[in-house]
Amino acid sequence: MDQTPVLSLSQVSKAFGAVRAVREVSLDLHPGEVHALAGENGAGKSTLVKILSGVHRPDSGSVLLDGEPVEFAGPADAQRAGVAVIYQEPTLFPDLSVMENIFMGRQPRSRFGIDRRAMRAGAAELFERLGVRLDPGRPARGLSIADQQLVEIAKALSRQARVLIMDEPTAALSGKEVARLFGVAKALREQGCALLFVSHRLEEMFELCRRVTTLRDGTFVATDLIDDITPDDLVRRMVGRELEALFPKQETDTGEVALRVSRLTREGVFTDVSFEVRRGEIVALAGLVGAGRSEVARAVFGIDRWDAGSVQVDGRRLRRASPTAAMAAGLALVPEDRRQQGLVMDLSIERNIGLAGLADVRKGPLISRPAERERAKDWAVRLRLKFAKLTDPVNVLSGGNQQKVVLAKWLARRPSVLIVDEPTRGIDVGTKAEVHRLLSELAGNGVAVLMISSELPEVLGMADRVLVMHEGRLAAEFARADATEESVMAAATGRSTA
Amino acid sequence: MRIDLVRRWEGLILVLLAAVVMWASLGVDGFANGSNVSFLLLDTTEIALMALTMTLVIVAAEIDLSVASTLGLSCAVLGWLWNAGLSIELIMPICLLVGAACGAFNGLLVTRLGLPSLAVTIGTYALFRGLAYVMLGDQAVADLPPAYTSLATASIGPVPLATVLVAVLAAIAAVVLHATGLGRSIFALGSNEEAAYFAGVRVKRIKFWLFVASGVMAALASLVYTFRYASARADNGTGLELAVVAAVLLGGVSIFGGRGTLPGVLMAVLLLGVVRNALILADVANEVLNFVTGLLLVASVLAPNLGAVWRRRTSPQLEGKSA
Amino acid sequence: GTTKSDVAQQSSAPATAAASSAAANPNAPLKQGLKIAFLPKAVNNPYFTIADGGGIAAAKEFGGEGKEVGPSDASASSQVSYINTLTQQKQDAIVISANDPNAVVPALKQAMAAGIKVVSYDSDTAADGRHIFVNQASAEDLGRTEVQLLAEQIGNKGKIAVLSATPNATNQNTWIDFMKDELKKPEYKDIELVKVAYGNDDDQKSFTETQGLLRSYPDLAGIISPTTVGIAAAARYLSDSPSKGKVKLTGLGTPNQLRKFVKDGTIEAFELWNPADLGYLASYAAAALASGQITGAEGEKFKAGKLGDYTVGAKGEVLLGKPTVFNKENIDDFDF
Amino acid sequence: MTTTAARPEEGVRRNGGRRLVDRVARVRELGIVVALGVLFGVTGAVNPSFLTYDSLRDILLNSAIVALLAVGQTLVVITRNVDLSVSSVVGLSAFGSALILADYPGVPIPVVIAGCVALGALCGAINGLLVGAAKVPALVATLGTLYAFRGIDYAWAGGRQVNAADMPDDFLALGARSVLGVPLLALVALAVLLVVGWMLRNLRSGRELYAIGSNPEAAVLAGIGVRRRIVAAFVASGALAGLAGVMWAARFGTVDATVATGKELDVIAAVVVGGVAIFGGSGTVYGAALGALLLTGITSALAVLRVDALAQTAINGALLIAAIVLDRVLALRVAAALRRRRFHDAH
Ligand SMILES: Nc1ncnc2c1ncn2[C@@H]1O[C@H](COP(=O)(O)OP(=O)(O)OP(=O)(O)O)[C@@H](O)[C@H]1O
Ligand SMILES: Nc1ncnc2c1ncn2[C@@H]1O[C@H](COP(=O)(O)OP(=O)(O)OP(=O)(O)O)[C@@H](O)[C@H]1O
Ligand SMILES: [Mg+2]
Ligand SMILES: [Mg+2]
Repeated sequence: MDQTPVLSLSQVSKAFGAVRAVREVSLDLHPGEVHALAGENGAGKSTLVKILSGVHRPDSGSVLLDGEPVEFAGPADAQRAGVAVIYQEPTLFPDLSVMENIFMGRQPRSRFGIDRRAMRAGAAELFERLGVRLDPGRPARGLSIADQQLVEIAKALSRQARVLIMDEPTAALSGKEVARLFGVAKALREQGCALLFVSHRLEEMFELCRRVTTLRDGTFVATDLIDDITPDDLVRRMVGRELEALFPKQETDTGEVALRVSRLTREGVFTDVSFEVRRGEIVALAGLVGAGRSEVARAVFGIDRWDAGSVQVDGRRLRRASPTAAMAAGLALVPEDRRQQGLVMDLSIERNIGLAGLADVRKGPLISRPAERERAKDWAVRLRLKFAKLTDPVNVLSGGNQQKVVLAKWLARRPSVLIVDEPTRGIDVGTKAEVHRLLSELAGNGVAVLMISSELPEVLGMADRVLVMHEGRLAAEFARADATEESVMAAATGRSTA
Repeated sequence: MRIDLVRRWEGLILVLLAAVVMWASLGVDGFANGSNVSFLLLDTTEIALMALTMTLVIVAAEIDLSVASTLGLSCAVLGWLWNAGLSIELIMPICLLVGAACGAFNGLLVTRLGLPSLAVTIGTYALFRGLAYVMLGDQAVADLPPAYTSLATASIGPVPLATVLVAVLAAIAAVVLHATGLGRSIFALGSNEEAAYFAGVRVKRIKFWLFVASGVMAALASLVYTFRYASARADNGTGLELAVVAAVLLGGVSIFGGRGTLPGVLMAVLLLGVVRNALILADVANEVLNFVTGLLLVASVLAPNLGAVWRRRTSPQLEGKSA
Repeated sequence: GTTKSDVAQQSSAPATAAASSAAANPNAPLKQGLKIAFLPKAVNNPYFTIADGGGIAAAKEFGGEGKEVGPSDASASSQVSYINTLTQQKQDAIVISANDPNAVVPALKQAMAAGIKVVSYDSDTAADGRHIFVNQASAEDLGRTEVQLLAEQIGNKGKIAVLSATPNATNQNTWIDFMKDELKKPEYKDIELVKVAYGNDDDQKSFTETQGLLRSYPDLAGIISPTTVGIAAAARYLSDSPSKGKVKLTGLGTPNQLRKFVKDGTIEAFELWNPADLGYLASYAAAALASGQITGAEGEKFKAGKLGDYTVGAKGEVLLGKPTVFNKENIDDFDF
Repeated sequence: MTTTAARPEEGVRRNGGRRLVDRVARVRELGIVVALGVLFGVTGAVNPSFLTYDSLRDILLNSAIVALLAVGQTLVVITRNVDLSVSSVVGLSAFGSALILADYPGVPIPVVIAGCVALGALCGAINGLLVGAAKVPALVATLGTLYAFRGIDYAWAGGRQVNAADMPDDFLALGARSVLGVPLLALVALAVLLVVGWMLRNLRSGRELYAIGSNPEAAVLAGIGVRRRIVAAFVASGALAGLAGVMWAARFGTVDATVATGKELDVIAAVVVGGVAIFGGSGTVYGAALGALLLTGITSALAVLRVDALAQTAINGALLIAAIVLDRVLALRVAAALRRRRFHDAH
């Protein structure tokens, strides 16, 4: 395959202030090929994506379209050139219908303006291809992260682009949707489309891609044919060192019940959910996207009101709908949507980390700044956060590093019951191992951990027990020994009940 | 980076203030003398008082357009009760309670029903003023106790007592906003309410009390106003809300919440007061005064932004919420 | 605590506040180069533009220097800012039409303490806030003559309404009180005052209020609008409504504003003093005060240029004279 | 449950869902229509003269100008901005048109109207550039121009008042004339309303305004010319304010520099009552226009019902709050309904 690449980068660099996000990186995207982009959090993957899509202009180096240098003045230019992008963070219009989100700016037209019928049909057809069941007419507000991601994918597909760039499209998806997406991606590849695929899930890269380019700290490491390397090679390229085992959960002695949820019901969302988590135990909550896992977590933590049932922490009943009460009882929740729920983007790293524990850094009525900084620094170092200054606003951090800030915020409180909702979404392999080690260490120290995850290997590797939800109800419970990919998936899709 | 920008902004206001004061002292007859300075300070009292709480409210990403009407209602209550023969020492706390009730009404509508405060307070802007008219009608209550009316205009040297009150309350508000957990929480919830809620910030409670504080402050301002002008009327303070909001925005508080400082706001209040006073002294026509106020407002936000626009021109990037 | 009755007792003692510090010297010449500032309710109000124009012209006549300053919103607090700056500027006299008779008093007292003479015109302040009030027409005259004008037009019978400015306007309310008093007379027993509406001296509000009046009282016979803004708006509304000529309209207005409606029959007659003369007289009164000819005590006399001699009445009032009635016959003789 | 098995019944449910959503969307405006019905019904029952032709004509005339402004304001509010300067633009345009007509009687009326619309558009362009290009928050920018434009107006007027008598009768007739019994001004407002309403719903550019207001950052990524659209929205709002200014002059005849002072809050109130989200992204011009009609209707009704003048402001405020509370309660109901529907519809 030595025809000219459709789109390529030649020796591009980009700096944000003092941060040199990308340094002299080159990349070729060929038609009919899926190219993978690998690297740790903050390695510069999304920055490259944004250069390709016209969001950023490179400080030096050039973007080549069909071998000719081009300058994209903005995303509109890149789109006109046939580049479609799925960004790392969903970029939907919450007030508009799903179909309008997909076709914004390119709505089908009839003589009397926008042809809504054609638009609905178009959206339905795209959803069909992706195996998504969504009403094209419903507003995008209230869609789960996964559904948002699926709409993003539909949006990119609808452009029928020559180049399709996907920045961690699968981070929020579970196996079923990923399989569908890959089916579609492969079909596009056959049609001669050039694809760029960013992911932290190695197995996905090996399944889909032909070539992989690795970045480390903003610099180019290598481009390899995927068949020539092993996953371990790839990790070594990304991280520059050997990694410990990914799922290091050791058996620990479990103590008494720390979190007891009984017959919890929130009308129309989940029904009759009962379970316990003991000290020292990691319990995973698995299920398909939209099964209601996040909602259970939200209700337990007091974000949403529940209609019936009760939540007890260390034997004491929690008040409804009060995160403050939950926190006082020793509960912590790392939410799934870090941008909306986890972080205050305009505030600095240290203030974000300090936000959930203001009481801990107080001197009398006043906040002690040194104490606040010390605490933030401590946790930033422990989680290997990649940052320039603690006073930088978190929105300049890469996605994975933002996730670490959320973790730091809650771990700094030293909770006795920790609920983590997709804790490793968008986190690179190295850090993922770190997070897993951390969770298991916490469990070892007697913290009760409830982990919601859509990544089956993570669920199976980490959990002492696996709870599976289906359509708002607990469908099954497996001990560690009985949990297999098949049994969990069967329960999650409602094919079997335990 | 953004933090620097904010600092630069306050620097800008400070430089501007210094420049205007210099110009006025040298070039405008009658500006730089004790009684004028005293009057100038006194004249900014009500706006400064209401701007203190307005700053907190706007940092929390809300707005209270009903402050001037709350002031009016409190004046009306004062006049009405005074006519009814109550003692002034009893009336004053009642007025503060009325202010608190007005604020609580706004706060309930905003927090319990989740209504946008802009809409709610446009409604209560009419409602409170209307209630003031119902209470006091066209009466002007002027026979207020001289002990209090003279207290309101009294001063220590060139510094009016009312300014001392402002200074004390400003210090308290600044400490609360910039050095306490409550202040941190206000910034956080103003910037991302959902994330703040997830972090255990009592979003609704804080907002509710901010509105109450705003109401109480408006009532306090009404006391100063009434005694200063020795006249309690239902239309007292009409139109002040825009002046208060203008001062807060000029002070560098982001209308989207989550950003701003109290010293900046106080400097802005002073800047607007000085400009107004100096221009009137210099016999500049009123229309020019309006024009200058508007220009100042736009220019103060525009100046730091122009730099950013220039930078953006040389490298297009994602344009987020602007400062 | 301090209650209303306490204050009433205290303040009854020092009643005679402002005036008569020095004795008047009726023969003192008018000083040259007097600085006289006119402070209307709001600048950009055409009525005050005319009145203050008259005052400034008078100042020129006697070798003084007049200027008009003021807020663009008719509020007491902004007027106070201006009074204070005028005090700083050491004007010789301030001529003011008060937005709030009481709120401006503390500031005016400070001005008087600084040696500045204060004349109120058009809308008075509390008596201790000024030396002289130049009254455009006695409230009693205005109130009563307007009822008489309307009564004649409607044949002493029917429902009438008043369209006033703001509910707080002192002068308006005094006039309305006199109208009500006049209506008690036996010859007006068939006239019923059904409503006092308020147009807030806002053109559109007055317009809507007129509509409202005609809707709620379809058998309305006449409207009195003792405000220039109100009468113009009401005339505009009536002139293209079916009630034109049937519902009689009178009140206070300027000839230029209402000429069209007098000619097309919407209005039979209305009245007003000459605002330019009002400013003119106030200007002379201020000069007389500043020159020591008068102090504001009852009975003092001064000369007001082309308007002739005036005498200070009770409570420091100087009366401009009787209002002029304008109708089809004489309206073309006036241009203001 | 496999996907294929679900498909037939799914279609039915989706239809049901769609109908619910549609109905809900219409209900937002329906609420105001109901409120209008109650207002007219009650007032008419107490005082039948409220429902006479003349009275209705007056209400239409009065609301025409506010409705026009509300339409322009909606365009801006949808993009998550706000235009506080409209009242000053109306003042400027009203005085400008009156002055030209009075001092230069030879200038044809259409030219004056076009000039005022252009003047308004210019003011709008200044706002738009400040907000769209220079990134000054709209509330700050337009609060600033609110003062600045009014300042220019005052300086221009210099205390002068233009009276009906000074203006040509042809012009004043525009404010009073009716076509087929409907006042001309109301027809103009209606035409503008329908055109803008159609554009917002059926043109890509219209939909892009909603997109911008719904998520400005995503709009940039979607390749929408955000800057251009925002400027356009402000220009449109300014131009409509310019038109409203001329209409004001024609309708009221007496014009000075203070025309329409403080009207901006009325306009925003109308927009909010009309169900336009103050944070952008949703709402229709029809709602806004109905909101304007409701608010003017309330004012007229209070006058007709012989409500004490002093109580009118308070009642106005209370009704305004009642309207937004009602709207909110309705929206909450809908949200709850959507929640319950979830497992039937999507998953
Ligand atoms: N707008 C910005 N301003 C300042 N720094 C930025 C900005 N965007 C990215 N960076 C910095 O550039 C570096 C690369 O970020 P990028 O988002 O490209 O990482 P990534 O490889 O996509 O990581 P992840 O896997 O976590 O998504 C990071 O250090 C990040 O902090
Ligand atoms: N059809 C729907 N209508 C309204 N809101 C919905 C709908 N589907 C999801 N949501 C909202 O989306 C949010 C997240 O729900 P989500 O589907 O993610 O649950 P989940 O089972 O945890 O799935 P995931 O595993 O992807 O986190 C919740 O706030 C929920 O109310
Ligand atoms: Mg990334
Ligand atoms: Mg979830």
